[in-house]
Amino acid sequence: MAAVAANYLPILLFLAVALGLSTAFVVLPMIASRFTGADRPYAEKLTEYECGFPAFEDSRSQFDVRFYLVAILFIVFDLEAAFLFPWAVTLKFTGWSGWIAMMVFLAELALGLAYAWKKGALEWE
Amino acid sequence: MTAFFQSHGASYEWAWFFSMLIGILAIALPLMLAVAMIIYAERKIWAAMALRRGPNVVGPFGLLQSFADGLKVFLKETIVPTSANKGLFLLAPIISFTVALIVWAVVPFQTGVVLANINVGLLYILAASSLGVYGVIIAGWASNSKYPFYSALRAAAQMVSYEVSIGFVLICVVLYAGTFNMTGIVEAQRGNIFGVLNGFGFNPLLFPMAVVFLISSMAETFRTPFDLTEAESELVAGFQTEYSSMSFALFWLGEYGNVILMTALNAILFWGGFLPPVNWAPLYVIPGIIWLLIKMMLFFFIFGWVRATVPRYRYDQLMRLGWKIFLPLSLTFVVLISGWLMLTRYGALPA
Amino acid sequence: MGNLAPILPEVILGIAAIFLMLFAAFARRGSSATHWLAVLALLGACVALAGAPQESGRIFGGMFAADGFAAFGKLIIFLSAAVAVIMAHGWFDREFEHSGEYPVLILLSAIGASVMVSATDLMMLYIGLELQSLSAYVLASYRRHDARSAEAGLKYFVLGGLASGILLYGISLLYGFTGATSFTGISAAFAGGSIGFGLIAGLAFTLAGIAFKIAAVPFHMWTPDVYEGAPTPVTAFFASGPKIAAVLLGTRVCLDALGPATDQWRQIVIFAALASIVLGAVAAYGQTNIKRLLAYSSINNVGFALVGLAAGGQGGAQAVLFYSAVYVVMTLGAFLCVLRMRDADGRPMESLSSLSGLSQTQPLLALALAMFMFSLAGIPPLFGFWPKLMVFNAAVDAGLLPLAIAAAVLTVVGAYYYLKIVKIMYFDEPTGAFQRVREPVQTALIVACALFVSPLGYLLINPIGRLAANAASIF
Amino acid sequence: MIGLAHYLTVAAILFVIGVLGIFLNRRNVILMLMCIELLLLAVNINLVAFSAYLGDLKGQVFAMFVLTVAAAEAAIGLAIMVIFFRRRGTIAIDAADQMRG
Amino acid sequence: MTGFPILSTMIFLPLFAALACLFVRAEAARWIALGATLALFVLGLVLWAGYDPAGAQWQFVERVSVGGRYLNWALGIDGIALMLIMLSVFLMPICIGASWRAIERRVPEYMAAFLLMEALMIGVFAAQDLLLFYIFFEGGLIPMYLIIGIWGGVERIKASYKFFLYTLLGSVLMLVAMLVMIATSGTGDIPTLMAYDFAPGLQYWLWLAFFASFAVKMPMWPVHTWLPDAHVQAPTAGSVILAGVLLKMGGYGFIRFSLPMFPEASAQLWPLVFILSSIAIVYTSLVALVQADMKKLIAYSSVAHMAFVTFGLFAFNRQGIEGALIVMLSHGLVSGALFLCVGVIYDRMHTREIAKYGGLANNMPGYAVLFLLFTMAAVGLPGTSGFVGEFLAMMGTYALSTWGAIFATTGIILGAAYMLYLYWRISYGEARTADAKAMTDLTSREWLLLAPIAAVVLWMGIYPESFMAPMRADVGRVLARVERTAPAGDSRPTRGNPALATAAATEHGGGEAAH
Repeated sequence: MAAVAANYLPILLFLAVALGLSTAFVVLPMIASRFTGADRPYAEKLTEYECGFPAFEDSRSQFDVRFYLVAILFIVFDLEAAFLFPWAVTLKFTGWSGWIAMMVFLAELALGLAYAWKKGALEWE
Repeated sequence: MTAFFQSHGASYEWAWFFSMLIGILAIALPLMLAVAMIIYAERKIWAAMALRRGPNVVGPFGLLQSFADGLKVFLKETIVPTSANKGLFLLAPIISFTVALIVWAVVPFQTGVVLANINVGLLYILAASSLGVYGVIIAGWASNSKYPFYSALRAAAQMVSYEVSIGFVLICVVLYAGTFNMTGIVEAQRGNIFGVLNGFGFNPLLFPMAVVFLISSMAETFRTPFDLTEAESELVAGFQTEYSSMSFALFWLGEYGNVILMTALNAILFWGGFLPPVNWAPLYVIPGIIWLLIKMMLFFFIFGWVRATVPRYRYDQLMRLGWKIFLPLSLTFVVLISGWLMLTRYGALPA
Repeated sequence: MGNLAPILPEVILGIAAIFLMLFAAFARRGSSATHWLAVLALLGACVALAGAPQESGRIFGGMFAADGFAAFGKLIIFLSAAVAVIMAHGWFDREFEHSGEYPVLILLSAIGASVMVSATDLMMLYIGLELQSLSAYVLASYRRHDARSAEAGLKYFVLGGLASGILLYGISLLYGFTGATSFTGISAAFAGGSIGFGLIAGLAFTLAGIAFKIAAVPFHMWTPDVYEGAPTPVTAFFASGPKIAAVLLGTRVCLDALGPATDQWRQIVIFAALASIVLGAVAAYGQTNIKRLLAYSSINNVGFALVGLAAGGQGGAQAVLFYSAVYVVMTLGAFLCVLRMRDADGRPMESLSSLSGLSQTQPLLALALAMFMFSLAGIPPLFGFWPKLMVFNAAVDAGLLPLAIAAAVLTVVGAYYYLKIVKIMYFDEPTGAFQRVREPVQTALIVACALFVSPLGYLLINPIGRLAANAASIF
Repeated sequence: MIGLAHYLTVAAILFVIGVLGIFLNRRNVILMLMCIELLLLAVNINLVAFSAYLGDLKGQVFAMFVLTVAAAEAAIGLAIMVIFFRRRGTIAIDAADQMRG
Repeated sequence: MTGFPILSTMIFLPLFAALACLFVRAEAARWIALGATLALFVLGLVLWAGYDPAGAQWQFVERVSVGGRYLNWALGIDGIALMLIMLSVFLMPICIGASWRAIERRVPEYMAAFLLMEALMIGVFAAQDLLLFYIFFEGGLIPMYLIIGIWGGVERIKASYKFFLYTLLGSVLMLVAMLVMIATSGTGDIPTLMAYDFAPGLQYWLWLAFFASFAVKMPMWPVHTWLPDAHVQAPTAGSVILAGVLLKMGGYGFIRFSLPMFPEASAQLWPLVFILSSIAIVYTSLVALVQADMKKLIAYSSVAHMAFVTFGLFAFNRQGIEGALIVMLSHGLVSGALFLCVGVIYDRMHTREIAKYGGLANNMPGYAVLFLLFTMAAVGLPGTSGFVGEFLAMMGTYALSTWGAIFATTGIILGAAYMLYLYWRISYGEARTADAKAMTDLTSREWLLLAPIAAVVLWMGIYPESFMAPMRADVGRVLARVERTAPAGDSRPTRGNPALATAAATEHGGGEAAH
């Protein structure tokens, strides 16, 4: 367990460094602008952008249900990959039965796709 | 390098720590530099294609243009809209950039030259790069403004749509390579075609996948023709609309960092990575990292070329391409490739 | 590849489900055909059940057992699924424009349920349970244009998700502390050592999760809302097939995997049983919606089945099986009658008051419904009495006399609201006639169910009893 | 060093947070979906930790299944939520009050 | 006996008739019901004729296995069951006749319910299997519930619920007890169980469980409250069946189960029975005295009469038990007849309030005569059936408990009071309302209904032996069973010659003097 985890330590370190770097990039200019005098906020400047007139409506109002549909489709299809990955590397051990089993699975997946296609779930318009 | 520090009296832990730190900086800093340079390069490419001259004022041939832009951005005021969720608003660019950086931890530049040689490197890349969508979504949400919000939604939908087919493409690669380890994948390409050509991309079974991957990687990085998220005519500047100063630049950095990563992945997964294109001893004289850089530049040129020439897709076309063409295609190829491998590599037909 | 004969029924259903899904999507107006094809597939699966090897029948490394116990459960599940499909035929045509997916979802849910009763491994258990539940969530919210259906789906989903979370947590603890996921392995671990806190917690969480699925108190709160909101044929299905699957699953888990820990789970089961009986009876008093009332009735009935489970052993299992079989017929019969409740425009009615004076407007329908009600209440000479008796008998045999007495006395409490329905139909003056419909198949089903619960049912004691005994012989 | 007990504790805490989230949150269905995911996450931590501790692969395979099913569940949950939203125009839990008794 | 399954026939015939009724019109249903019940009466006569009082204990035995070791279609009768079956089949055509015109609504269902009722009643008395008995016993609830609920009076719904739930509550305890018995003895065969010796500790609980059921059914104080409601609300024929037959099931249960199967417990618990019976007799008689509703009055009188049955049964001697049995038969006839009498005038005036009637002897002489006869039978006048039973039961009671006898006697006195008071208010004096005055005498149909009962009541009063004969052997068997535990009585009648007795008393200590 420890041996495997050791390989990931550099990544952890990298994450720390990257986080530090990017935080610095965000914070430093804020400090710098205090000194340069560039920091001059006023109410109009701090309103959200709306093509020149005051903003109206809730900006997080209802949005298209198709985005949900895409999310749902993604969850379903991407998760199949979770099964395919281990299968892909162990193909030589599982042999034909493993291959056939996965093909059955993929066939079901494909039929599901065909169904979704026919039902218009893949149409954007 | 650990040994070097140890010889100077550091304990193993500290020696390891310093060497790693150096390694990380050796990736991160050149990366930022590279971003600056490729922005310049890209502008030059576009200019050339449009028969313009491109940046040519700051420094010789305008070489320092990007640095001037960077400095200017750095000194600008950071505007946080009053209606925004302040914490999330500032967090979004951090996430974006951090994610773009950490993915590089497993990218091999040469045999053995990799920060973390983990056994599931490819999965790590897949996982870490998907996190990038959080930066976009959070930016769009936290801005509390219409255009960023719509842009974020589009970005998320687009990203996940293409991730599906990318997943299947990667499975094809893994099937062939038999490993998730990035170095292993590169090594598996050595002499893959009749012992001569290095690269899965030369394999007719995998070439279509290479093309799918190339196109998908453009979509993943919101590059033209898939830059629906920041379609100026519709969404102003997309999810970055409310951003300014370095927060804005961080998205930019992150985005180009991702572009570079994608070029690297294209090279590594399909075109032999740090291997020379032909499995011929003299070519190995040139260090692997050079080969990799050459391939990355080539791909970057393709990226730029496409951006300069291809018009933007409509959103429905984009979705159709992802779901109705790439997904079935990659699924088919998973079947074909695994079947082919079963027949040729892992034994004859079942008794 | 191994021998696939033991899962032949599931394979048949799976292929049928996929085929019908595509058929429903691509055929132009094949709603009726999909229904009948689904019924055909379910009957085919029943036939395949007979062909399946009856010896141990374990495949997938012992994770799946096609034994007599499973076959018994599957027969109930498949038949109730078939009835649920037949019921919906016509109902959705009137109610809802596209019903092609309905039989597909029922088939999938039936597969899940049948995997549940065959599971001899926690992993298989979970897969079956989820396959069944996921289809069920969709079924519950199948009428997309109906706010109550959507709400039912949402509630079912959230609480079902919570339930599977709890179940899984228990499973993970069981796995961690026994090192096994197979029932035999867990049983061996329980038998082997002292039963520590971790195991007890795992056992409790697992049973809680299963209790959720069978809607036993205190994990019943979703039932009334879901039963009321879901489309009526779906409710009928929920109350029959999947519920029985969950009960049998619970039986197998308790008797097989947790057999050596009987003392630990018995208290839990006894509590759940009595609480279900009481709550199912008491909470039903004020109900005005018949589906809601039947929901409480199902809670009440599950309580009685759990009394049999609490008894444990072969006798207990046999009682549970017998109870399940009869309960399903009674419930389906009741729902078939409920489906007949339509106003002049053919729209479904659900309020109890709309049954007023049914005995004068549609005497035979009223008679059938009255029989189902008396039978559910367990009043002899209707057949519903016998399974209750079996359950009490199992409890008595197991030395749980106080439990048997308590359960028996509580039947009286439950009888009250069953009588209420009879009272409304027979004693009250008619308010308005139902629309008469011509649905020969469904009428035949009602008649068949009514004959089953009539005293003629007693002739089936031996056949069903033999099947149940054979099924219970695995414990 | 981090041992089995630590993993179990973390999982238990996550689990409790998830359960409490489902019961206490009255505002938003999405939060409930997330709480359910949290439950499954806690379970997965448990399974993987036990798997590593026991040196037995079954736990990880199980975690894999849990993951997949969780995804399917999330998909269905989202779909149902959308239906609900279209009927009621809100996803507040308190809006789910058509049926009482 | 021949192989002809006469008992099964008697159960299935009314069932088929009931089914047939459901599918025909009102008039046809009436005739079907009448035909079926008469046919059953004939079958009953055949049964009685074929019964050999000196023969085996169980006759006409049939046995088919239905539910493994739990349930058998086992039928067979002894003398006691025979007489009760006779009572049922005798009353049934009369009930149908009584409902001929009184019931206008939903006649087919009504007739079907009655026929179903009859089948179940015969089943109860003929069942030789514990669970089969229970099924028949409980099954009776459904038709009665419907009869009260559909064709009953204003308060019918409450009454029907009360009837159903009270009775059910009592019975489920009995059910569990039955399961324990089966589990202990390994059989549900009643004849076998009647000879089986349960452990005394177990007997105690089993006895109580059975008692719970039978006491409600009987009904005994304080669980009798359903009865007045049910009687008042039920249609006339329903009341007749309820009082005539259903109440007898409790007594039948005591003599079939409690006494022979749990002799030790019976011996232990008889004081409980006696106390409850004493209270019942006095209390319900007093309540009956103040009733303004005729049916309610008769209902309370039923409770009181049933107390005689329990007194007699738990007296542990021949007189007591025989008396109890005769009371059961007699009360079945008499109370049924009384309800019919009430029905006769109810059909004319549509009220049961005593205060509305009066002076019926003037305009309805025939009715007054018959009513008087039945009143006298209820009071227990010698020469009527009531006398024989009550006298024997009291004798038996006295042998066991003086106090019990005292209360029983009080009951007789009070009974006379309320019955005669009732008769006086209804038949004598002047009619209180014009309607009452205008009422016409019995029609020929009503004569046809009441005359047979009157005949049997007199027959039983004058020559009870024809009813006692079939039961005598069975009473003997019950006595043999309880003999070993029979409690010693507190009343010790001495043989003549008081002088000797005094000497004996002084010799054996002054215990008796203390009394």
